[in-house]
Amino acid sequence: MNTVILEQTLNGIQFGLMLFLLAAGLTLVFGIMDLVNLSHGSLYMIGAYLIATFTQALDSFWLGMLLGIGVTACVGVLLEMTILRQLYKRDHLSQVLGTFAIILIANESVRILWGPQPLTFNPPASLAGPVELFPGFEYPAYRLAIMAVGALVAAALYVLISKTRIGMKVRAGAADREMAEAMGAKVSWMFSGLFACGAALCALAGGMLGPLLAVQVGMGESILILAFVVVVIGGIGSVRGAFVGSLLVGMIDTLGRAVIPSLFSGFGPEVASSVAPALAAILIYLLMAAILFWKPKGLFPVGA
Amino acid sequence: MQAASILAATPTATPLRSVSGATSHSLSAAVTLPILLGLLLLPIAAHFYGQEYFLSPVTRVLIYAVAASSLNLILGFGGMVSFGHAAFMGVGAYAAAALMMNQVTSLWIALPVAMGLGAVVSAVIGLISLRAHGVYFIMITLAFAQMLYYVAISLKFLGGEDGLSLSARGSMWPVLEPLDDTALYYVAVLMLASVVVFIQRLVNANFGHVLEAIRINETRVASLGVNTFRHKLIAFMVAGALAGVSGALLAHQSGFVSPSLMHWTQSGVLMVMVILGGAGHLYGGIIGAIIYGVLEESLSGYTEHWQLALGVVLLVAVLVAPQGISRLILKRTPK
Amino acid sequence: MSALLDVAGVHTSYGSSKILADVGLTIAEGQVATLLGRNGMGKTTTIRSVLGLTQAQSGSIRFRGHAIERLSADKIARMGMAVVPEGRRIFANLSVEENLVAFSANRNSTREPWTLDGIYDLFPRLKQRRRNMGNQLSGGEQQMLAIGRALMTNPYLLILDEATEGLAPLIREEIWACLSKLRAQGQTILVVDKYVDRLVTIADCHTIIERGKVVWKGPSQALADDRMLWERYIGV
Amino acid sequence: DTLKIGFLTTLSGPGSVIGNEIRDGFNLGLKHSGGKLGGMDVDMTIVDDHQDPQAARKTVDRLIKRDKVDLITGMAFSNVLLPVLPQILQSGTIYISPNTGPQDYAGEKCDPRFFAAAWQTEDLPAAMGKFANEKGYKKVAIVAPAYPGGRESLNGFKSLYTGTVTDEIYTKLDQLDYSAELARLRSVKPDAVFYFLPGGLGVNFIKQLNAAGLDKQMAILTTGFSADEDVIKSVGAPMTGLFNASQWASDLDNEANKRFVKDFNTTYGRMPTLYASQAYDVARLIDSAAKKTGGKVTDKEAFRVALKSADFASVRGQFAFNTNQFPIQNIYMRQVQALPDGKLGNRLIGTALANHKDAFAAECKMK
Amino acid sequence: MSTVLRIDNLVKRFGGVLATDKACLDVSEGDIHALIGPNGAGKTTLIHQLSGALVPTSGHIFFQGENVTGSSIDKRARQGLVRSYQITSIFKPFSVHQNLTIAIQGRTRETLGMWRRASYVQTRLEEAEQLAIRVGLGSKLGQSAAMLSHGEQRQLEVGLALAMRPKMLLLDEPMAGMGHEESGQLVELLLGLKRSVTILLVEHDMDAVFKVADRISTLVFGRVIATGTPDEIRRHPEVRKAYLGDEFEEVAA
Ligand SMILES: Nc1ncnc2c1ncn2[C@@H]1O[C@H](COP(=O)(O)OP(=O)(O)OP(=O)(O)O)[C@@H](O)[C@H]1O
Ligand SMILES: Nc1ncnc2c1ncn2[C@@H]1O[C@H](COP(=O)(O)OP(=O)(O)OP(=O)(O)O)[C@@H](O)[C@H]1O
Ligand SMILES: CC(C)C[C@H](N)C(=O)O
Ligand SMILES: [Mg+2]
Ligand SMILES: [Mg+2]
Repeated sequence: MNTVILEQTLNGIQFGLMLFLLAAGLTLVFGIMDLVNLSHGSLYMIGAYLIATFTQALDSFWLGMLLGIGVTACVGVLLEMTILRQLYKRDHLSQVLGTFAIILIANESVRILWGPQPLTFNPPASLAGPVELFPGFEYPAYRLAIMAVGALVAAALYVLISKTRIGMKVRAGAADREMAEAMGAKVSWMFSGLFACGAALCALAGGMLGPLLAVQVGMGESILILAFVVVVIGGIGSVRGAFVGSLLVGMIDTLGRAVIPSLFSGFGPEVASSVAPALAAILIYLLMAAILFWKPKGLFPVGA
Repeated sequence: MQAASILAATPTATPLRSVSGATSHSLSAAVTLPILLGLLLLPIAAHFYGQEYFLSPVTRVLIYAVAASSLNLILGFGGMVSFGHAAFMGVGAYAAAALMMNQVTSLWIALPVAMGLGAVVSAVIGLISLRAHGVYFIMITLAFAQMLYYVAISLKFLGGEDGLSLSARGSMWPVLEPLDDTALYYVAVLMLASVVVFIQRLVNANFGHVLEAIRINETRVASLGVNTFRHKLIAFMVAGALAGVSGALLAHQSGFVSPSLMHWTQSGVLMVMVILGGAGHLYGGIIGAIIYGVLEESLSGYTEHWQLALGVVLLVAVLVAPQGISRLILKRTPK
Repeated sequence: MSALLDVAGVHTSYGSSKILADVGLTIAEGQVATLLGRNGMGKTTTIRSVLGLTQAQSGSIRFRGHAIERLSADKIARMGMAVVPEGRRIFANLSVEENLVAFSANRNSTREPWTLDGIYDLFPRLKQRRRNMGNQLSGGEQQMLAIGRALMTNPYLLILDEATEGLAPLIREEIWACLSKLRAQGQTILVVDKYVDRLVTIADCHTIIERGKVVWKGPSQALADDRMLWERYIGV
Repeated sequence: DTLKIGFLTTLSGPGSVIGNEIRDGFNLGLKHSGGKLGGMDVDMTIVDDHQDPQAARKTVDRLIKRDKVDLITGMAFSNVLLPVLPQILQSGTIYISPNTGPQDYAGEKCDPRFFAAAWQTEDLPAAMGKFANEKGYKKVAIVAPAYPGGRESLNGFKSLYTGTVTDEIYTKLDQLDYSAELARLRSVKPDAVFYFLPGGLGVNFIKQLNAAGLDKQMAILTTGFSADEDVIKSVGAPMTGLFNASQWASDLDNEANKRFVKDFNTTYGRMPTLYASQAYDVARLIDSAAKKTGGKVTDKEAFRVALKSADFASVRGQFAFNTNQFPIQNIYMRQVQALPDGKLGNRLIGTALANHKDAFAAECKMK
Repeated sequence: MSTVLRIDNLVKRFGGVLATDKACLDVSEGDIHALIGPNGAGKTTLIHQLSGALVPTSGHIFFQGENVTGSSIDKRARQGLVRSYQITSIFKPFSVHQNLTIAIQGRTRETLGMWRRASYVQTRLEEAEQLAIRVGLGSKLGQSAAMLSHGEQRQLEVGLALAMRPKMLLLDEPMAGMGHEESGQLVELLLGLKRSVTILLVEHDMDAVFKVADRISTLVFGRVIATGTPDEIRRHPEVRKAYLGDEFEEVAA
């Protein structure tokens, strides 16, 4: 029984860390450029498609990953320079409309380029099987790799944003763009760079999750909402908050799916089959509502 | 008053605008009447050309126009960006379906019930979420809408995830048999017209002015002695009630309700309609719903990849008409 | 002494409303200059034009011998101009110390640049609050921070737009003393403030604007002697 | 004369593999009928239903009212079919299901205008239940998505399985990560796991099950839906040895099937799946019925009777409609093996249920 | 003279910072009571608590004898306790006229009507115009507030508070950013309100404070260290040390 809890905890952490990769970019772009970027999920999708394609073409997962991340970052910068830049000074509503439009365009373009059917690709053979963590307990090696990558990125990002002068300038640009420029910050470059980072993180998440889930049109939207939930729980603009929020959401989601059905098993599988998954899904939103009720600006509120 | 001396010198470079009490949103007859007339005559033209099919999508657009207008009331005028408006539509739709299941077929019952339920549910959600602001409000409303969505999924007796088919269309006195497409169309037209008139009166009245002031600076309104929470809650309930009605009508129009009516993407589409049309413009919701609906219906007829075209159109719209299409067409300068 | 800043014939408007008409202003290196006038006359607009925050329609602005009227604000700032803006505009999501450090630089290549310690000596209050976020400061503390933030870039030209607004008399006096000290060190400064009686003792030269036009220019002595000017243009 | 067909199927998302097979199979059937059906030109509108009932209802409304189609076919999933079927049947349009065969319409709600040409949803899972008995699995855990097709499939398995069902797990229909469910399986320790997860869902499930090392701890049971060529292609070697029930197999020995498999391979460059075979049969069925009525489908009743006689050479060999217009057919057992050409594929190993009739026909009042 | 506002042992803590530290203060009816103190002494924090924007950690606030410590901003405003903001808080997209009519609507509680046109209420429009003239914005009636200069916005800020016809006004640095002339006008305005409105004035402009104040309290580190007449305060050694400075006499003279 203990190993179930351990396994589910690991699953929760793994899901949470992947969510973090998406939420980190989202929270930075949101908190710092004050851009509500619904198309963040599209970059995740594009990254996944590119990495799947490169992996198949080059027959190497890691090469494909590297190339895919690079290209996605470029796509991100291109998007930022051509369209999103126009939206920074607009209100959140225009941003919602504009980036919603980008979702539609990205989805259809991918559908045209790659077809409507999902792509599948496999993790590197070395990570395909299970590893024995301790006698009698096996866990998928690939999921462990995902955790390692997520944790590493989290640490690097934290240092970059909160400990370096670049990080400070970026945050200053977020608080008051004009003032930051008057202090000598080249805000537009900083923002492009930041956006490239966000896009790269998206691609990384897409590439890591691709072999596990599926690379398909619309994959961005379903996870986007969760990423937004994470961002808000953590406090908009806070990388630390995104980290904690991701783990919370990942954990609640996984444990909810694991525990709730057994609570309902007494009512028979019919009831359990309809009520339990729904209730498990509600948990996350309940969590968010509760957190916002007690801490209206999220767990780690940033600035004004 | 001894202190009444006006500043000796003030730059008068800025042109003076006409002095009115507060912002005015007028219902211009030159725009409304032709549209209303056109809408009333449309079924006749459709029958004449044998294109009755089009009444269905047009009815749908009108119903969405009601929902979008109700969202525009709180989002555009009140600054409450609700990302869960589809939930109220869903509540109305389920109310209509549940009544139908119990052989209550009259829309005279279904619509008020949906309206009441919409108001009650929005009151509950509003009581909790209206304390939050900005993005946090957006997310809390989303959270509640998602909860309702999953509740709908888990309610076996309402069809659960699989949804519920309505056995037939409702009737509406004086029409005693199930409404056909044309009759339902007229119900929708009537509904939209009354909602527009109601909203127009509301936003030009005292309540509307206070609502707009709350959007701009809520604390300041509170320090002027106004209980801002109560005003926001009232607006939120009004919008929820109207959305409920539109949901009930949609249920009868499509004959099927399912949780996907309440999915967050539906709320997103309603928001997109409002922003596209022009948040805070009297016609914003309607014009947005029409443009979105017409684009969707017409483009999907031409190409499988209609979403690409739709995306491009929306993007261009946001770039050239930052205040929404209605302000572009109707040339009303924003405040 | 050469002119550090030379503004000539500047016209600026916000949208369709013309605010500045033919504004001219020259500050020599090492001078302390002021810009005076009633509320709404265009002082801030002049400063914004110089800083590149609002584009001037026409006219020339030269800084350290370069034409800067078409340059972006960040470029101009890096050339060595720093502002204490009206309304303070502290970065709310940075701590006091981060506000000071984020943009610190030695833009005028002085041998004794301002450092964190220097600023803390000047405003001990800030040292007590160094870990607070920008938005957790009182109005006056924010004002001190804004001045410190500008000094930390070691600019050629320091611009103060109502930098004593909201400061307690004691602190205000310290600011005046600080300005005198800076002047003694050869710092070039442009000040907008309403305490004209203090400014005449600190500054070298003054420019008065009225409805976007320069109506008077002259040295401190001339201004001090002509109380009529005060009444007419500054409302004292 | 032209025959207007509304072809609505799932072409995007995790279920799109199925819709794709159905479309390709149907098109091949159409080609084999000479590009015409019953001698009539075919005007076919293919629309993606996105596996979304709301969207499907709008499309059907358009197909019926604007395009005035003669018949509709194509849908892969019961959760799409069930909400739109009343709309179709009320308008008097015929619907021929190339895939799902929900219980409601096999029994009480059976309708003269509704034909299930593939199977009743319980059929194949029931065969696996019987197989589990034969293998002697005492404890089985069963998994399916929470939707009509999923629930019926598990009912089907339970209907013939006599051991203990240790755990009945329902997942979300759009779920792709099964880590939580796998952890549950690991703790329950059944002898075998039976799963019904159509399309991409099944691919992910078995991949993740293997990655977690569970394949060494329990036997795996599934139907042809999750062990056909599409799945084998994406999962590969770990599928080897898997038993699965299907009403069709690529190596079924009959003329129609040989031609179908060969031409499908040359046309699309891949082996067909059972979905493709079903849709192929639908095209051939329509062709045969329309021929019978002399190239006229305007007489709906005559056309219906002709359809019901099912006078065509099914790739499944024997095929007939029961009174409820659901199939009477053999259900076979297949196993994934290395084929003579070295590739992995399904091989026919026996008959699980001969001349099988679904369990609900008795409730149908049609004669 | 009766006490309108009584502050009793008020404490406000922000994490480790004691912004208000057992502050006690009585304000008498009709007085202009000035509150001075060094930057960061806790003046704004005190005003926030008086107006209801911040909840005190402990202590009580009595307005006209009633304990209002826990009541909301709007409730206090309706009772006549009205504030202006240190950081300008106006309705920027609205015109000056619209700003003032909204304020009047708040006072007259005409906020729930959903049918009758608000702009048909002639008396309200006229009152707003009078108010604009009173605060020196008569010529800017139709201009949107966003386009006013800093100083003009401060004038409007005061106008909004006056529109409430308050019994007691809390003014947080109303003169900050105003030029001499505008400050002068505001001083006149405040003197004109004397006796009819009680005023608690936070201000660093000592010329103005000494001109208008009946009583002055000095706040240092969240505590009231001295209360007295302007003359008493001017000579108070601790106040001079903490706030006014030695040079002040010559400046004020
Ligand atoms: N963003 C703007 N749009 C339009 N007009 C503006 C804007 N900002 C300022 N103005 C107008 O420009 C004029 C000059 O403003 P400016 O801020 O330069 O004055 P100032 O001399 O700095 O006054 P103050 O002493 O009040 O700060 C004012 O009349 C003001 O109304
Ligand atoms: N949200 C907060 N969190 C932490 N400390 C705060 C917060 N708000 C204010 N403070 C601190 O409380 C003290 C009192 O601040 P307050 O704004 O009341 O001062 P003040 O007397 O109005 O000063 P000034 O004259 O400069 O406006 C200051 O030291 C400030 O740093
Ligand atoms: C096999 C699946 C694709 C279809 C499933 N039997 C259903 O009813 O939805
Ligand atoms: Mg200014
Ligand atoms: Mg203060």
